[in-house]
Parts: sequence; C-alpha cells; structure tokens
Amino acid sequence: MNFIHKNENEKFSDTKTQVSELNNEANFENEKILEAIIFASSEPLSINDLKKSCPFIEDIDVSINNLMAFYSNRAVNLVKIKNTYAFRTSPYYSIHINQKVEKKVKLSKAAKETLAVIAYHQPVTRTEIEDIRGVSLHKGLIDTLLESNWVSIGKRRNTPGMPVTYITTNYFLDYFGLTTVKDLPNFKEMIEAGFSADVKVEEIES
Amino acid sequence: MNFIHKNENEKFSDTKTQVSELNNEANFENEKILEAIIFASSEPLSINDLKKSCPFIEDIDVSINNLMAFYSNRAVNLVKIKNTYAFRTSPYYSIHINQKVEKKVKLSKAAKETLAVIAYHQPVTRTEIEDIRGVSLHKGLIDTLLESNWVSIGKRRNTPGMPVTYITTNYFLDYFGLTTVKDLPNFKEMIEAGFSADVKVEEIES
Amino acid sequence: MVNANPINNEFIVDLKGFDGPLELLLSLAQKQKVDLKEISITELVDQYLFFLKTASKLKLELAAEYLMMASFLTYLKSRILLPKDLFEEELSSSELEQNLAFKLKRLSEIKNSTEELFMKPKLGVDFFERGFFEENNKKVIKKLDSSLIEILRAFAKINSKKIFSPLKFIRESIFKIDDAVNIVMNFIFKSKNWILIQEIIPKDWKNNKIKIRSAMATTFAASLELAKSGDCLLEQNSAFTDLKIKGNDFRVKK
Repeated sequence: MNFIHKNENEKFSDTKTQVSELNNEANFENEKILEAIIFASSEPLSINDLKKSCPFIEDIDVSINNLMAFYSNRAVNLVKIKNTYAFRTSPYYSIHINQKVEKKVKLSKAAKETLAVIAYHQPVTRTEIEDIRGVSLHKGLIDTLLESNWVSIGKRRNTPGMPVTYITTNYFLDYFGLTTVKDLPNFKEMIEAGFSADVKVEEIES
Repeated sequence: MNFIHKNENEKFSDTKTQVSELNNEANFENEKILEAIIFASSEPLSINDLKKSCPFIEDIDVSINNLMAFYSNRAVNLVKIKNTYAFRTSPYYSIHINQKVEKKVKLSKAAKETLAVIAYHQPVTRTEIEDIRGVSLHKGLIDTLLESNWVSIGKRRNTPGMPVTYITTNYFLDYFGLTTVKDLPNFKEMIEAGFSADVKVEEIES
Repeated sequence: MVNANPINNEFIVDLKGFDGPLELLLSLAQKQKVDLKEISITELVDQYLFFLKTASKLKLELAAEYLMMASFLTYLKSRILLPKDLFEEELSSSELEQNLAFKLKRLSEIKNSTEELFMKPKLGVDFFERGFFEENNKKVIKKLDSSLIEILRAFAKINSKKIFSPLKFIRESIFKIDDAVNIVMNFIFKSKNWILIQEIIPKDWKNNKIKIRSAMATTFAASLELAKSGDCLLEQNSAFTDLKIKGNDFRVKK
C-alpha cells in the first residue's frame, strides 16, 4: 500500500513537473519568437503588430515583459516607446561606440525651447506657445520641428477658430529614450505647479 | 597558532573569491561592451576592428566566445561570417519574420501634390484635381496612390457623367499621425506657421 | 526708493541674447532673487524700463514687442502705486502681478526642463538602434513613403501658385464696348418700350457666368454713354433693383 501510494505520488508529481516544464518551454519559445521579430524589424513594433505576426501567442504582454527583464542587465535593452517596442543599446556603453554621429541635430535655442513647450503642454496651439515663450514664433520654426519628425499635428482645439494643435511623436520619445511624456524631466512638478494640465496627458496617452 | 592559521586561510580564500569575482565582473563587462558595439555597427566587425574599439580588452576571443555561447540558445545569435562577427536572427525563427522587406520609395512631386489635393478637397473628382493643380493628371498616378492604400474611391459625384470621387483612407490618417483630415492646417495657418515662406519666393521667381 | 538705479554697472546691454521681452524680464528677475516667488514687481518694472532706456541710448533697434511690454509694465506699476478704487472694474493689480509672476515662473521652468531634456541620452548619439538589417532571401517590396510636412508643403505650393500666378485675361469671355454700343443702338431704334437691360444681351453671352458678367458690365457702360449723348433713357427706382432702358423718342425721331 505504502509503496503504491508513494509511487502514485511520484507519478503525479512527475506529470506536474512535466506540464509546468512544457509550459515554461512554450513560454520560452514565444519569448524567442518575439525576440526574433522585434530584432529583425527596422521600426519599433506595437503589440498589435506583434499580434498580427504571432496570433498564436496568447499573452504577448507577459512574454514581452519577460524579454525586457532578460535584456535589462545587458548592453542591448528592449525598450518601450509609448506602445511600441525596439532594441536599443544601453546609454551606459555609448562611450565605446564610435559611430559616426550623423543625426546630431543642431537646434537653435528657440527651437529647443519650442520643442520643450510642445512636449510639456501638448496638445498646444501656436498662440499658446507664443504666450508661454512671450515672443512670437519665428517663421519656419514649427516647420523645422515637423521636418525633424519630433513634432506632428494633433486634434484641432475646440475653441473659436478651431486652431491647429501640435504634439510630439513616438520618434521624439525614442530619440530621448522616453517611454511616455510622463518620463520628461520635472514632468510631475510642472503639472503640480499648474504649468500644464493633467487632463491633456490622458488625452495624449489614449 | 591554529587559530591564526585558520584565520589566514580564510583571509586567503576570501581574497581569492574577491579576485575571481572581480575578474568575472570585468569579463562580463567586456562581453557587454562588445555586445553593444557589434549590435550598433553598420557592418560585421572583425577581431581587429573590435581590438581597435576596445584596446583594453585583453582576450577578445574569449569574450566573443562567451558572448556567442550566451546567445546560442536565443532567437538572436552572434554569428561568425568569414572572420567577422554580427548579430543575426536564428534561421529557426525566420518563418515568423515577415519575409517581405519594404523598401521605401519617395513620392514624386506630382504624387505629393495630388495626395495633398485629395486630402484637402475630398471627395474630389479627377477633373477637379486637374483644375486645382492646373495640369492634367498623369496616367497611373491615381493608381499608384490607390495601391499605396492612402487613397480610395468614394461615392460617385451626382453630376453629369457621374464621375468617381477620391478620398483618403484611415490608413492615410494613421500613416501621417492624424486623427481626422480636419486637423490639417489650412493655407492661412500654414502661412502663419511659416510653412510656405520659401515656397512664395520660389514661385514668384519662376 | 523707486527711482534708485537697480542695475549694477557691469550690466551689459545685449538684446540679441534675449528671445523676447519675457525672457529679458526673467533674466532681470533672476538677478534680483533666486526664488522667483519673492521678486519685487515694481523693482522689476524699473529695471526693465532702465534696460530699454540704455538700449535706446545705444541706438539698438527695439522690436515692437519690447515696447508693448514696456507700456504694460508702466501701466502695471501705476496700478500698484495708485489707490485701488480708481480701477474698480478692471483686474486688480495683484491679479496682474500674480499673472506676470506666473508667466515668469512658467518660462523659467520650461527653460530648465529644456536643458535637462537635451542632457538626456539621445538616439544615434548616446544610444543606438541596430546598425544594419539583413535583406537576404527576402522579397523586397517597394512601398511609397512620404511625411506630413511633405504633403503640407505640396498643398502650400499649389495654393501659393494660385495666389502668385500672373493676372491673366480670358479674352474670349470679354464683351467688347464697341459691340455693346452697336447692340444698344440697334435696340433703341427698334423698340419704343422700357425693357430690362439684360434682355439686350445676345443669347450666346448668357450661357456662362463670366460671359454674363462681362456683357452686363459692358452693356451698362455703353448705355450710360448713349444716355449721356441723349440717345436713350435709363431708369432704376432704387439701388440694386431692375435697370430699364428705352430709346429716346425725341432723339430717334430727329
């Protein structure tokens, strides 16, 4: 009796281990499929993109999170840019990479400030930008920011005249290594001081 | 004596552990530096290239081998091509990677203008497009735009001949980061934002 | 004292260094106190005006924005110094003061954050995407690509073309004055009744808007000319009502 019982127990625990091992293996496999897909893509991919490529993976978020954790202590990290994912080298190792820096953009002080105003106050109208900076916008400045692909056009403001608004792009987040605009330096402080409205952020994030 | 001896022994083994830990850490760090460099490089790198970038790593071969081993059971592998090294997705996972590589082709001037006219004046007929642009539409231009999925066919215009109209698609909005075409700035707003400052001069001169 | 010169002598006037009057004010305020909450607005106004005075002595060109800010600040200072009941219906001076202080603080925060933002690691400078993508054994598909700015520029270009295109007359749609005189003369001799002026216009000039407009204008001008010489009579009861024409019987008989 005792013997049989023991044996059954063993059997049971064996099956259990096998099932969980199988699960683990399947999960690991999913993780690797995502790894290959994201690695091979030249653009950051959204969860939707990934779902299209792998309809068979049920909880993509879990696999993605595992993958992010796996790469977190490496020199190549899996980063989240708004709702998209991409591999980027860790800034910590930048000194060793002597890439030709082609993309280094020389922006005027006014352009940098205007970009920051758009980032912190988005969606923001031209008039609001001028009000915040206390100076009228130089011709061609918004043009430059649109061209650099950091800035795009948002919804029209529902006020008289329905003015055009400006917002930052995913590329802006990617460029500065941010996951969301909430990661901007001093973002919380700026909102708490009433310098930009919290409601707007939810609008952007949605 | 015995006590002291023991103590010395302990000390010794401690130092030994520390040294080997330090070594391990340094090795791990070297491995990661190589990881970042190879990942970011625009071409496969030889041992010599890597030595130039990291003269401080003594046994690059060992680090490279460790790195290859680390990635060997992943979907991304460090592979040796002739005498150079590069990261590649593992062939085993290539079935999941969209085999199509999209090569981006810039729009012609005529295509850009036609797309802009459709975006701003939709639904718009072929004749209207020609009227607005002041030139006749090249054969195949609309077809190209239809193929790009930015443009689709709208309702027929209820005028003699019942001409087909063209409209922009949701994909167009998505691609250009817009919520609705109404968000596009009108001509006056463009002038205000300094968009066409250079255009004017060019047009007057021509 | 308000009149005391608040600016030390080392102060160098350089308007080009400032992006507008608000930035100038901010820099003056920051010289005053570390904490922007404790700046004295009246003192700031004096500093600003003094700055502008120095600038104009140096014959630096002042943008309109600087002068507008100066007039606002002068107004604000007078409001702060004068008894409150003089300005019952307007915003209180403390509200105006608070508003200015808020704007200065907001600008200062943006400036700090801009610096911090650009200190962050940047893609392609401090961290990198994958260096290259293999294209082996893959179907290369051409895909159209453009950007919003390109579409906007294209649209702006079409519009500017229209605005700046040379004025062009569409000759065939212009009703010549000589023709109009002949037609009106013809009519005057034939008919002795009042008739609407548009009925004189030949049928083939009534089939499009541009032609009608041109024919109307020319016929009217011709009939005015003939009325002046006494060949016809014109009648209109009030502005924008029907305009009638009739041959002058007396003249016709003659």
